[in-house]
Amino acid sequence: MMRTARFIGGRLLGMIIVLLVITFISYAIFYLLPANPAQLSCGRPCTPDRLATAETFMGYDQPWWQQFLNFVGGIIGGRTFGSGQAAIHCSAPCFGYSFRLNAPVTDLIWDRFPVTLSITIGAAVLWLIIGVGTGVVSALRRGTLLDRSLMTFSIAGVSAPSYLVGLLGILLFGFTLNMVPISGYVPLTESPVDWLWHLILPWLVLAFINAAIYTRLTRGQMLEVMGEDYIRTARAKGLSEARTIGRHALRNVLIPVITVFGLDLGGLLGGAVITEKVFSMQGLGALLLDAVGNLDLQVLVGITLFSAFLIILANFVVDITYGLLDPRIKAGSS
Amino acid sequence: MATPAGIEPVLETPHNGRQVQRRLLHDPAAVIGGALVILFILVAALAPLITRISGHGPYEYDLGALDETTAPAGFGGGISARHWFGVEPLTGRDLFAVVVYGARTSILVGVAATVVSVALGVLIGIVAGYFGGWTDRILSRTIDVVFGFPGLIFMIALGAIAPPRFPKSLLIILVIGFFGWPAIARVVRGQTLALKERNYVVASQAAGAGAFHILFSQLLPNLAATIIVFATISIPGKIGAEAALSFLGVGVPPPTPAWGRSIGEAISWVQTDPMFLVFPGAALFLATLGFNLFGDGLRDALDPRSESLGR
Amino acid sequence: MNTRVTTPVLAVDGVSISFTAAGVPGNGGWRNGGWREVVHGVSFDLLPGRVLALVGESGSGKSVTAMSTLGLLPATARFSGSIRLQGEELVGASTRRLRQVRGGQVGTIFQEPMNALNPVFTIGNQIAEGLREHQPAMSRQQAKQRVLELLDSVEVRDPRRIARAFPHEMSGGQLQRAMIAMAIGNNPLALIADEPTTALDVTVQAGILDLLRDLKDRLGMAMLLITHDMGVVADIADDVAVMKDGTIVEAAAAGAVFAQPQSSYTRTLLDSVPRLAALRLTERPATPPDSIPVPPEPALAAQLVGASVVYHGRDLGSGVRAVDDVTLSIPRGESVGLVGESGSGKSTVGRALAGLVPVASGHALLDGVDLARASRSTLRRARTRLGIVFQDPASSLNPRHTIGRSVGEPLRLQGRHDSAQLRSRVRELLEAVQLSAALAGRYPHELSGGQRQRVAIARAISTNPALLIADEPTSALDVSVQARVLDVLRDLQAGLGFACLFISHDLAVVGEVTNQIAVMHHGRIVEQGPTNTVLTMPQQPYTQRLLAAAPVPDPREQSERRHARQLLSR
Amino acid sequence: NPELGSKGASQTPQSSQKGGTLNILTAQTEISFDPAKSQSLAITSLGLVNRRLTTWDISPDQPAKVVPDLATDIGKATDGGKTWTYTLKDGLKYDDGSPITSADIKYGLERSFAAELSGGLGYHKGLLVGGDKYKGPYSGGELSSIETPDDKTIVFKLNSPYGDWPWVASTPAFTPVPKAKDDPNTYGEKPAASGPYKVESYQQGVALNLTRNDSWDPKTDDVRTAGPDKIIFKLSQDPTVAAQALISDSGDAKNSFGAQFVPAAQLAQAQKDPNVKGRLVTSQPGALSYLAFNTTRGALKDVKVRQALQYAADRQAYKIAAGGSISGENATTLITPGIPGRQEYDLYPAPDSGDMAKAKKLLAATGHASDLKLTLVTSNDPIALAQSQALQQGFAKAGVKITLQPLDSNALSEKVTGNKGDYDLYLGSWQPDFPSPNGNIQPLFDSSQIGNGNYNTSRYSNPEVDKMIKQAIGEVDQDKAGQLWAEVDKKIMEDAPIIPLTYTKNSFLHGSNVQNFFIGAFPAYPNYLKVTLKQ
Ligand SMILES: Nc1ncnc2c1ncn2[C@@H]1O[C@H](COP(=O)(O)OP(=O)(O)OP(=O)(O)O)[C@@H](O)[C@H]1O
Ligand SMILES: Nc1ncnc2c1ncn2[C@@H]1O[C@H](COP(=O)(O)OP(=O)(O)OP(=O)(O)O)[C@@H](O)[C@H]1O
Ligand SMILES: [Mg+2]
Ligand SMILES: [Mg+2]
Ligand code: NI
Repeated sequence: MMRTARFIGGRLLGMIIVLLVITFISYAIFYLLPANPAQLSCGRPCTPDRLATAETFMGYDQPWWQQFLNFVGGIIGGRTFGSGQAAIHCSAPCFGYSFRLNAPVTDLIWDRFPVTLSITIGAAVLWLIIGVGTGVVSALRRGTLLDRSLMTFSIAGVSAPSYLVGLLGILLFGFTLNMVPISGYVPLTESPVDWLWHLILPWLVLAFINAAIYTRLTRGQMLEVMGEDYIRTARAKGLSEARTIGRHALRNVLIPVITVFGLDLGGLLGGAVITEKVFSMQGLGALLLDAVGNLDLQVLVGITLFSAFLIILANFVVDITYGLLDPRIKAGSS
Repeated sequence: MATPAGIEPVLETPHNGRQVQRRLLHDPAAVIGGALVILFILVAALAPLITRISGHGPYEYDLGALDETTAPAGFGGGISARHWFGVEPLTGRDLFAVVVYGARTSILVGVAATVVSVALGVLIGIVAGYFGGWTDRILSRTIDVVFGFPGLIFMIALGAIAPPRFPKSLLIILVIGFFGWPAIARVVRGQTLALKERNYVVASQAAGAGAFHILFSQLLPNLAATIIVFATISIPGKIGAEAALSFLGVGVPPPTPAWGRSIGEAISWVQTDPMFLVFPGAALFLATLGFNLFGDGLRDALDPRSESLGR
Repeated sequence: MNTRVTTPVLAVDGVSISFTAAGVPGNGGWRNGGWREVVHGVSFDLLPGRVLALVGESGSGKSVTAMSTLGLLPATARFSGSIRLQGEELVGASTRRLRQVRGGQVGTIFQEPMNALNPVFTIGNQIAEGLREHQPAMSRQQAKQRVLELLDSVEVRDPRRIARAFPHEMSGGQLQRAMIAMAIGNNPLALIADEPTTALDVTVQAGILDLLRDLKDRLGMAMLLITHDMGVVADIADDVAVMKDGTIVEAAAAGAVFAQPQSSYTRTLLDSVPRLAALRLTERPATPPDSIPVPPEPALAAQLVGASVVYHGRDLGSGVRAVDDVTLSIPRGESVGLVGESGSGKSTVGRALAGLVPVASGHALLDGVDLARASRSTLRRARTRLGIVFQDPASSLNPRHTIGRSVGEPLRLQGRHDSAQLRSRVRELLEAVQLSAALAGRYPHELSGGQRQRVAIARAISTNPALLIADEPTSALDVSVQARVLDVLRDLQAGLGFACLFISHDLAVVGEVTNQIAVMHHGRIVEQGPTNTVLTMPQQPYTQRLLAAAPVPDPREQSERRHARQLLSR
Repeated sequence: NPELGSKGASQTPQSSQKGGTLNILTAQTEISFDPAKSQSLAITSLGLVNRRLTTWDISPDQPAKVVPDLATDIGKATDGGKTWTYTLKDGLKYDDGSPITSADIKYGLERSFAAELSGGLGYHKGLLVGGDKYKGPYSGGELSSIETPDDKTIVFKLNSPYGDWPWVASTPAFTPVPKAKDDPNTYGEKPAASGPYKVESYQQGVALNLTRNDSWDPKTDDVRTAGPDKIIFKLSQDPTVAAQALISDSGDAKNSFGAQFVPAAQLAQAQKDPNVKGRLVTSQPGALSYLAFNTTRGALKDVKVRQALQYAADRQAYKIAAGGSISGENATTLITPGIPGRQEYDLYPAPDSGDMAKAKKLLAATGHASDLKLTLVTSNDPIALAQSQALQQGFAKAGVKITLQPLDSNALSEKVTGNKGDYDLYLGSWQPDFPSPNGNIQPLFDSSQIGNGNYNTSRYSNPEVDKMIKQAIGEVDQDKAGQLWAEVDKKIMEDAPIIPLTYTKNSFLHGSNVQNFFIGAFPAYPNYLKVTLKQ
């Protein structure tokens, strides 16, 4: 227990350091963006005086390292822009304040996160089930027509760009068959049926593409595990095929699958940029694309940090889960 | 996202070229993949020649091929003897030429970015794995950091930062390449860790070999198979990444043809002129498919474990 | 074969096994032809209460024959012949019936228990699974109880803990015992044991063999024991079948085989086995144990003085003290043997002498150079006076380099030869280890294990070393091959006069090639002296136990040793 | 019930049609109703909620007029155009029932000076006496050049005469803001409504809902008809998806219109489909789209080069890239059609697809026969890219090599309005903030408008022109002013700092239940204030 606690502590510390480095690098890179947020919000016509005032108010007149420190400080203790009645307060954790959208980045992220979460989780469940299922079947029927069809299908899936599949999906199911809505998102709280209805197509598209990867991964693992001695042992014990595969093989196959799954999920939760664009859904990805287009520095850094956090968190969770699934991996000795 | 699915170490497999070739030729999928790869590479290399035969360059406007609403006139987006794949709406440029030249962009960026990734990844992975200790710790953390970055955002943002004089294609190659190296670095590091414990490495060390000799003479040749397979398997991903950037409007600047951009533009025209989507879309799909099939076959051919794993 | 009246439990009759040449599934039928027969019409009977040992060198078809009796051949295999269990034909039986047999009437123990147990389930869980599969009426609680009984009957120390442990938390011996417990859980009529002790230390091996013998007697099982160790055969077998290239070349009662081997192959096999001199256990040590003979300042090739080596794990902290305060001298031209069980620190001593691991305290001197204090260039120079031969022939040659390149590498690193000189030197070296010079252009995988090991020796002596460290140079080889490699080594040493540190866990091998010997246990040297003395009159209890546990290929002598060992452990 | 044709046919508003929920589909991700931060036109979103001192009367086929909104007239000028006085109408109330006073208008203007609330249209800031020093009400007290002698009267004191002040008084900042309700952080989402609608809810990036403001008295308002009961702005709508939905005209789309230009593909589709063509509304030629030469860079400093390049513009390909003839008409002047005082002329006559031979000849004369390599910065949207490429291939025929640098909108405006000026060409379009030649010319060509976020993107500086602009601005007599502006127009084009390409026509789609959807002569946007739904 002590060991595990120490391990988790160490990992958490490592995560914080990695996050700090990422914050710093993002800040440095985005600082180089040819954007002067003050100029963009100066209004028309703009005079040098007004520009300077706006810069001071937003804190862009300070040296870059000071700005960076302010940013990090904001995450810990919140920030206030300006003073007096007109002051804008951004409470901790403040991942910046978007003057363009008049909102703290934290609020923006929380507004948009449910959309991305809905898209990602739904799709992830689908692709995990489909991917692992077909992978196992394919491995067990190795060399048969079924195996080869599934493999062909999956390599097609790996090769197809998500937006192409998305577009074809919209064209077929949305326009031609008029079965599902072509775009938009309805919150679960508003109408669960509409929520589901709007998400089906994105789920299917995202699942189709990702399932392919899992099919291949599962199949490869399955073939390897089926060649292991302990499978022979299980058979020599007189266990049925179903039990040999379902219990002895699958458990070992799932270990690497879960790893990749966690990382994929972490990556996608930070914004399914292309899916959101294709289906016009206002998730984190869309917010991000919008921020890039408008050089909204604060939002960019905020989201970058948030996605980095999710990715790193996913890594961490995967490591922990790994230890739970595989008794050989002791916490701390990975 | 950690490593492309199914990449497993291909360690020290005794193989020779002829054997691999024979195995590849026996795998119908790999043969189809290889044929597609060769086809697209040829198309990319010979683009000027091909368009000379087809009669139109990718930059030539043919406003006469459009109707008054600026959509291509005639059947199937203007398919005719003059324009084999029809024309682009709004410009009347020959879609065949655009697709052919698009192959140049895709293949060039895909391959070059892979080279960047692989070079960086192998160098960092091998150094981290071999030297271990603090070098490894620092490099591994670096790998974590790059993994933690939402790559796409940065690819988009860096496009805006770079000075206009800096060639955009080079920038895209570097950026895609840069965000691709951690995956291979991890694999190479892992294998190096395993390889350096091998007795022949220890023997070389004991015979007085320096680090340089061991890295390049002992380890690298044994990593070659992994690296080749990894490279082949990551090319389609890189082609996809370039297309995705072009699709999002931050790829190589127009008018240089790029499949992703054509697809992005074609979305809007899908109801009026579906062929505008079909041709570039099919090209992108087939090129990616070709590299995937071939890479898969290559891995199987190089990996003896892919055989005789039955029950 | 035998005129006994008892009916065989398992009768194997005319079994032939082939594999598809290309290794692709044959039943799909998309590529036909190319079958390679590896077992040709093998027949034998297993009789109740008797052990049949199936011996032969690696690849002769022992394992596949055993697997075929339970229908566990891979899909790439083709089978013909007949297998009868108490008269009932199993070939062509339904899957259901086969499943009843597997683990029910016939238990199996596999080689390498680490791989044969599923890493993600506990031992108890895996044993219980087999029980409940065959005795559906058994409740979970009963199964748990039975698991503890079984573990107890295979004599593991703390059955409760072992039942809850995962495979990786156990030692090889414990795992092997767990495997046995699993195999006998349903009181099988026959037990098939495929090299049950190969990966284990002799002391552990002796315990397992005792256990198997005891179980056989208690349960009256018939047993098929596969092994390539004639000592093991001498220890436990009632009958012996010798296999070569997929056929049985000789089958008889054990005593007969050892006394009068009929086939020439069996004779070579027996002759190749190195033998230990008869063991004389003194009641009490005649001389004090610390009388390590300090040679009167002979010229030393290498020396460890009070050396300790510590391996640090990932978390900085304690670490493993693999070598603890070891003092060992290797005089010029002498060969010193280093023995001890797995993990006792033998290889680490070798590494310390080569400067491949730093000593944490004490000194490691190579040719008079203190490795810990030497500059990089002195170190390099000192290392050129050193050759190493590694345990595993497969991993000691770079698979991407030709034999010639590997052998010439140490010379090239010195940079003192031009390429023509290098080539002729490589030729000389290959000939010195009795290999054809034509092999220089080949790659390691194109060579046999024995050839590879000789190449490794050629490389090690290429720089005319003052010291050769041979770390288990033959442990992965068949006995007949081992004998040749040892011959080569002995001849070379006689010719070139280098000093040699010979590391092995096989006492008999060490006995054959060294004149000094040191015995290691838990990182320490517990006994040291002239080989003859130590091997025949060991002073330390540990050495005595080690010696007594080593089986010798002679049933009569072996039963004496067993007796002596049982006395010792009392 | 006559529908609007594609030419924006005339139709009198039918105020009798009340009720329903109108959807406005927009690509915008955010809408702020804070008047200090807004650049919104008087006839679009803000106009529904906030009234200003004056406003625009836009009706089909009539030039835009500035008309009183809260005030009783468009302003009385005294002191030669330096003092402007307004009186408020009677019975004006906010949505909470409290009265609108002249002090609220003053306060609303004052807060537009605060750094916290920057970003809006600020023509008044430089004109009002003391405006250049004033820091807003939160830290700078009051602005004395705005006087409110009583609750109904408000007086503005200007630095110099300004004939277009009534137009300035129609900008968003002239909206009343009650001091008691002012929380600068949230006012944009919860403004005090003076118009016929108030904000019900707002979800950034998703939607904004407006409902009726019952305190609004139609008798005080001549320009708003307030037809629908509810108006929903659907934000972040992809223009293509929105247009496709409007074309299909099913469900909600029947009660919707698109606030974005119809993309070229859907424009083509709509023109071909007789069922849709009737719901496609196209404006008169309006905004000027132009190619600006950075007159401070390399060969472009040479007026001869700029003049030569005028002939190399392929306007035909350019127009097709934006959707064909429906997208605009060839432009030759700086003052756009529909603006009083415009005089038609063409200094560089050439065929539709350019006169490449002449361009080549003139270029050769300047010594740049084939060595011109220029970068063109352009917006990274499909239409602008298509247009840039059209120009690029035309220039290539004249031997000029152009490299495109597509930038996202903010990066682009940063680049062209910033101080560095590191670009050669810029493809832009200009829609004046108010319909006066002043709005056409001064922001684009006055040397005070170079850099610092301003729009003299050709970085054109001619002291003579500056002087003429100043004179024209100060002229209160509209006819005389028009004359002066026409002269400035020609004078500038002689120096050829830009190539006027087209006067763009904007097309919009609406659903079949949407009525009174029209576009006036200025601006080239639909008038939201009079849209109704078929009941
Ligand atoms: N799955 C397989 N596919 C193809 N050939 C195989 C397979 N398994 C075994 N063989 C071949 O069958 C022959 C006999 O192998 P087997 O494993 O029975 O040898 P063995 O006598 O048990 O050797 P060892 O002592 O090394 O275990 C060998 O030539 C081997 O290469
Ligand atoms: N690189 C290493 N890192 C950590 N511990 C090690 C390392 N190498 C060996 N050890 C440990 O040091 C001890 C001695 O190992 P060593 O390899 O010297 O044993 P050995 O006597 O050669 O055994 P074997 O007969 O199995 O080869 C063992 O407990 C082993 O686990
Ligand atoms: Mg075997
Ligand atoms: Mg060892
Ligand atoms: Ni604890």
